[in-house]
Amino acid sequence: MATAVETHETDGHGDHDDWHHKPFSAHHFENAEQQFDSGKLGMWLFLVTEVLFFSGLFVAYAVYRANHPEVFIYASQYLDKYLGGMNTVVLIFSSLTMAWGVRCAQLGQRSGLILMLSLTLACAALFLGVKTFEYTEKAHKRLLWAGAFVNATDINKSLGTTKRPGNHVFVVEKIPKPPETFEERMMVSLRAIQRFWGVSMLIPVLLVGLGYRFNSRPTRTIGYAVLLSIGAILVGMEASIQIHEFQHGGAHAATGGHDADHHEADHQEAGHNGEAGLPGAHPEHSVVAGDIVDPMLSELTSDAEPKDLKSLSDRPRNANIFFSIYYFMTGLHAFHIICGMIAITWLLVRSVEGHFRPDYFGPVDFVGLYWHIVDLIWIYLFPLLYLIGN
Amino acid sequence: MSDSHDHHGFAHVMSPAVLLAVFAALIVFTVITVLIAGSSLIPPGFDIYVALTIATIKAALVVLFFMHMIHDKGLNAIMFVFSLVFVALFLGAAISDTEQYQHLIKDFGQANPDSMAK
Amino acid sequence: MATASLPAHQQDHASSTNYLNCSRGFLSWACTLDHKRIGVMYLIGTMTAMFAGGALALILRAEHLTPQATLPGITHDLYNQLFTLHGAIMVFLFIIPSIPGALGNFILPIMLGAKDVAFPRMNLCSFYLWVGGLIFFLTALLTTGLDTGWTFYTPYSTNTSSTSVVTATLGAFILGFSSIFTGLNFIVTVHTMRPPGMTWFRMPLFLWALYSTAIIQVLATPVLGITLLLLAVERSFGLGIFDPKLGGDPVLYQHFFWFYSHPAVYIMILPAMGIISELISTFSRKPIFGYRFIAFSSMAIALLGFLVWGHHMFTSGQSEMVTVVFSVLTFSVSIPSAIKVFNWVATMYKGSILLATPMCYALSFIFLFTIGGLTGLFLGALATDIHLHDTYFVVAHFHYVMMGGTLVAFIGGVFYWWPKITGRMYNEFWGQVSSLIVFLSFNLTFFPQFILGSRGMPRRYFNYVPEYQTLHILSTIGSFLLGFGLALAAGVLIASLFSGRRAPANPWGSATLEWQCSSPPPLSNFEHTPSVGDPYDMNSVVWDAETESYVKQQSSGGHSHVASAH
Amino acid sequence: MEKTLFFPEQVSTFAGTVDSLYYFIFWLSTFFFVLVVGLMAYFVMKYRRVEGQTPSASPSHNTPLEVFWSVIPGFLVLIIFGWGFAGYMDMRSPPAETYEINVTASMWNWNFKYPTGAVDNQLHIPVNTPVKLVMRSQDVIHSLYVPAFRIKQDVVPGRYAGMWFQATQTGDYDLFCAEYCGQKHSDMITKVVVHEVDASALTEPGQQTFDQWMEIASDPLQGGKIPLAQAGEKVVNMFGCLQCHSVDGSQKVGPSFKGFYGKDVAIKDVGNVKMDEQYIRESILEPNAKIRLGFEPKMPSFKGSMKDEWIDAVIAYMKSIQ
Repeated sequence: MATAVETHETDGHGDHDDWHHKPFSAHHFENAEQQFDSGKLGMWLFLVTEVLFFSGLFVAYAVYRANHPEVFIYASQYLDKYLGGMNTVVLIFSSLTMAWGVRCAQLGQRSGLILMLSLTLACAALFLGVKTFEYTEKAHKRLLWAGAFVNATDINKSLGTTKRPGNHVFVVEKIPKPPETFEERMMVSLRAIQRFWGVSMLIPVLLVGLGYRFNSRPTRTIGYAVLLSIGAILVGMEASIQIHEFQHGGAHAATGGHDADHHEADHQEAGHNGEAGLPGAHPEHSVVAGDIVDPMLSELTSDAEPKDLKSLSDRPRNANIFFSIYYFMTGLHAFHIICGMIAITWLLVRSVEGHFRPDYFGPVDFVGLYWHIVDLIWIYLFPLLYLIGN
Repeated sequence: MSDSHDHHGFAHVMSPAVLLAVFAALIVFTVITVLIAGSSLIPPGFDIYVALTIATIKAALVVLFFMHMIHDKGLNAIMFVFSLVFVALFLGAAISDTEQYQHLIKDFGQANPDSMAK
Repeated sequence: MATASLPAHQQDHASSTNYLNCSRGFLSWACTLDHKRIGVMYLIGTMTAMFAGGALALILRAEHLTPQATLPGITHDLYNQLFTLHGAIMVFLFIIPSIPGALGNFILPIMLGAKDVAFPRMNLCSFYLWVGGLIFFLTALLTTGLDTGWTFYTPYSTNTSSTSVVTATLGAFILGFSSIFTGLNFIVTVHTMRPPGMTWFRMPLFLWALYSTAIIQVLATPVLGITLLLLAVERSFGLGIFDPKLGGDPVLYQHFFWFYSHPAVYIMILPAMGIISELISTFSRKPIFGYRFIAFSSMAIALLGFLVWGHHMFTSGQSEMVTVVFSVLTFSVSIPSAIKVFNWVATMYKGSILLATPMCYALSFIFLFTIGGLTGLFLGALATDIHLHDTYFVVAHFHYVMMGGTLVAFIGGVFYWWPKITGRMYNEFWGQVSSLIVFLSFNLTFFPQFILGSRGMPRRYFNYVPEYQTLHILSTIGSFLLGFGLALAAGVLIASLFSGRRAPANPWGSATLEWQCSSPPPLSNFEHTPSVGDPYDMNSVVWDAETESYVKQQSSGGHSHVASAH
Repeated sequence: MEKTLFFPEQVSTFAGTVDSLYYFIFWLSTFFFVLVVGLMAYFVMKYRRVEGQTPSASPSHNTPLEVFWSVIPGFLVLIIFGWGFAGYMDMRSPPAETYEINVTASMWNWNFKYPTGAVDNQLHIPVNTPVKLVMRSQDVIHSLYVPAFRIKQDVVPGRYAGMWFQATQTGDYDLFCAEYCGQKHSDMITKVVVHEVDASALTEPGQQTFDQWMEIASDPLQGGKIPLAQAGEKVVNMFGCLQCHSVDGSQKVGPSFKGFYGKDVAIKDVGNVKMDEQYIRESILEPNAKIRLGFEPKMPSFKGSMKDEWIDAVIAYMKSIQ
């Protein structure tokens, strides 16, 4: 071998020793910058795959909207643009905290990073909480995807098994109505989940205690971090419940105002959760109890102001395609939020442990990029789904 | 090599002022887009274009500042923009095709109203 | 990192340790982060999948000996499941992962002069996703089978089929992510891990091909993911996007599906073309002719491949205007492919051609791929495609491209890099015999299918009209010979593990970097930093009788990396 | 035109265009194939490696040459495209006056309905007359393919599909389903029968003109001139019932017609039901209303296409093959 080569090798070893004594440095990279650049390029490429992954849904949306604009104008009025707008603000705020968190990580501000990540996590939980109430309300009104109006037994079968009988039999039959107290049950389960989360706080508390008892710093820090994550999620959840109750409690005052009209039926129900269980006690159910053929029709029979409700003859063919697209797009987006929450929790644990330093903050940056792309998708979903028609 | 030992030598740090300004702009655009949706300011049929334009401005702000693209390596930006080109291709072909054969589906639906779900 | 933490310089004195014997035990393989071991696991996995898919193909061919049911027990249903699984296994489990996953993983970092791919954990994850996809497919196979064809066309797949569509769909979904991870890793590795001196235009053409492939994998595969997810949800809950009875559009499904699956054809063929560029150059002892044209044609194919998916839908009810546009775009892809073929042939001009086994496979490739490519012209032209679409002509065409092209190149590549991977030389004579049998029997199998197709024999037929029988019999005879030829090739390779002589570092005289490390390579790939030079400068390697190997010549200016690094 | 090595006989006006384009591409491809493989073989022989002899230098690239062989194929494929485009537009542009036939594809049967109300599971068309098919599918995607006509069109459920052609010679030709459609895809084969229009041109006994065939097909009962059971057998054949039902007691996709009438059988979710006139009529019009145990609900409805008196004939036929 030529001497030039060996000289170079010696140089290389110098770097290596320096480089490989640092924590979190991977052996096959030459230095921190190469590791960071590789990670960043990898993350951007992953975002590219995310964009193309979602593109399928945007194409489906565009194709159906271009060909059936009336479906979108008709069906989107069942979405609450103020709830959607609020969720948009929540996500944008979480983007800000995430971007700020990256800044903190770059500057080595440990407590700032922890605060920012906790805020981001809380916003994510708040977003999902609001989404849960939106879904609940729609499920209650049976504003569902197209196939949900196929023979109900067919749906049940398909839920339980991958097999389906021959051809669809498109006889719209009696769909078993969700229990009258559906929403109440939802609230009960949400509270139960909250309690569960609350109780699960004992585990990190225990970890912290053990950490002090046995003077184990990692145990202590992990405990604190998990405690923080659970706390942040709890705060977000509680906020969404408060928003829901505020919206439904306070709407009676706002008569004839903004979009309260198509919520009318729901307000009443929320206001009288106790009696709503009785068939006949509610105008919506008095007519259609048991055998709703067309869920969107149910609104017609309520005492909501008819001027904003379309009659059956106005209802475009295949209007439920809109809800198919709505559930799939927002559902997949929500799944990405959940993945992001897991990643942020992981970051919280590591930042409490103090892993991130000005020369090693890649993971915060990469999760941040992911979180922003999730925000970005919502920025498009919001006007496309909630703000249609004039 | 030597750069990497400087503080944050391989990535730009966003200043709080920029972050807050971008956040404020995003909120303002969100409020605008909600307020003008459904208003009579926009001629019918144009609402989607207005909404998408605002969304694109918001998206650009997020990508450029929150995602640091404005200070990032050109390669990363190229990769990302490249993906949008392919989305456009996919979208364009699918829409232009389905629009052209749509009459066959509509005619069929009118002639055979029972064949499809309501 | 545990298995790979030994710094390179500590191994200088231990050249007998290599990536194969540096650690032992099942876990040292199952948890390895070493790209070479992952490549070997991929090699074993994809080869197994190939023989499984091939066995199904032989049953299908035997069934066609007579126009009606031939084999006892093979019914309409079973036949439909067999051809579906043959297609699905060959596409998703073999052809797409084979060259990038097995040879790409093993060769790419070494050829580039890197220690590993950029994300070794993701690389291992990619392999396990492949295994996961395999398990889903096996589940589908062992439960109710799958009878939709590998394309899962709606509404048959969503409403009517009573087979394990969702299981298989999820399997393909998972395999999609396996493919994305490999592609993502390769792009980042090529961009950020090139050592000093390895400029873009010093990259061997196999790397250009893998890089182009990776672009398709990253851009197209997510669309397959969302399509299959939509399909699974459509089937399970009745989403209505693709189901005409709920207001959906089955033609839209075909757009979604082919937006991925046409570029996927180039995921299959581009790496194969990369292998051929290496083989032709090495065994002609000539720099590749028109390096830049070949490199750019790989990129061109990768990008143009996205513009032509509609040519799978000329008869599907796609609108006339879009059909015409896709037809004209389709022809654009033929140009870069033609450039490659011409350049390969020109490389051989005035060369010093050695008909070693890999070269025999490479020449077969040129022969078969030329037929495969040229028959694409019949299918790109609208008037003829209307007649030929969904007939055996199409079957013959894509087997010429994918099997005559990709599979033959893959085997050629395995023979070529076998000494590097295993450290053993195979038996040259029997290797050549296998290539001859594969070449002849391949043509016997698939050439008659062109005639069957243009005479009107539709594909995916269990029973057929008796006038087609003679050609079917020829094809079936060919297929069994082909199976024998491939088994012989596998036998030659496996036998070398037990009786092959020890391989030198550079048995072929190639100038690319992977031949500068020992065979098999050490754990960290290079005991000495390789000297990066022109990858096709054959004059820089000379035969060294003492080591019975080619060695890098000292005075040929090969150390230019030092100059270019500063 | 007789059958050739590559093609079935040419029976439509499109066939000539398709075949000549095919042969153009074929000879062009052959030229390039021989060029590439010939040069390859020549180089292999001429430049075989001789040990110890280094190859003489040769250019590593030649840009004009490479541009040349990139551009020439470009022009050639444009010619191919233009030719194919012209042929395709012919196939997609039916003349103003066509004879229109409605086609319904279902698993695994073709059903052709003529303007006179006649129905058949074979496609009968007049020679030298432009014919337009308006096609629909009842279940999955099928594809109507007549190799002798060189035409093919997918039939997608939920929409109309159209195609036209003009047959140039009489005879029986294969009609295939070319898009995979499930279990018996390969049995979804029927015939196109091209009839003479002019009675004086009939050459062989037993041949019918299109009108003669139509007269019989429009009225399988032949005005009551033949026994009802015999008419029923005709109806059963017309509608392709035997694709899924046997008349010899063997089980196909659906129950056999033999030994069927008047028996009690178990019905899914209902119990035992007697197989009487009422049941048969219902099964033809609303096939999924009562599904026999052990069978899948796969039968398409014949409401609107099978006339009432034809159903009576089918029932009479079933009674006759007890």
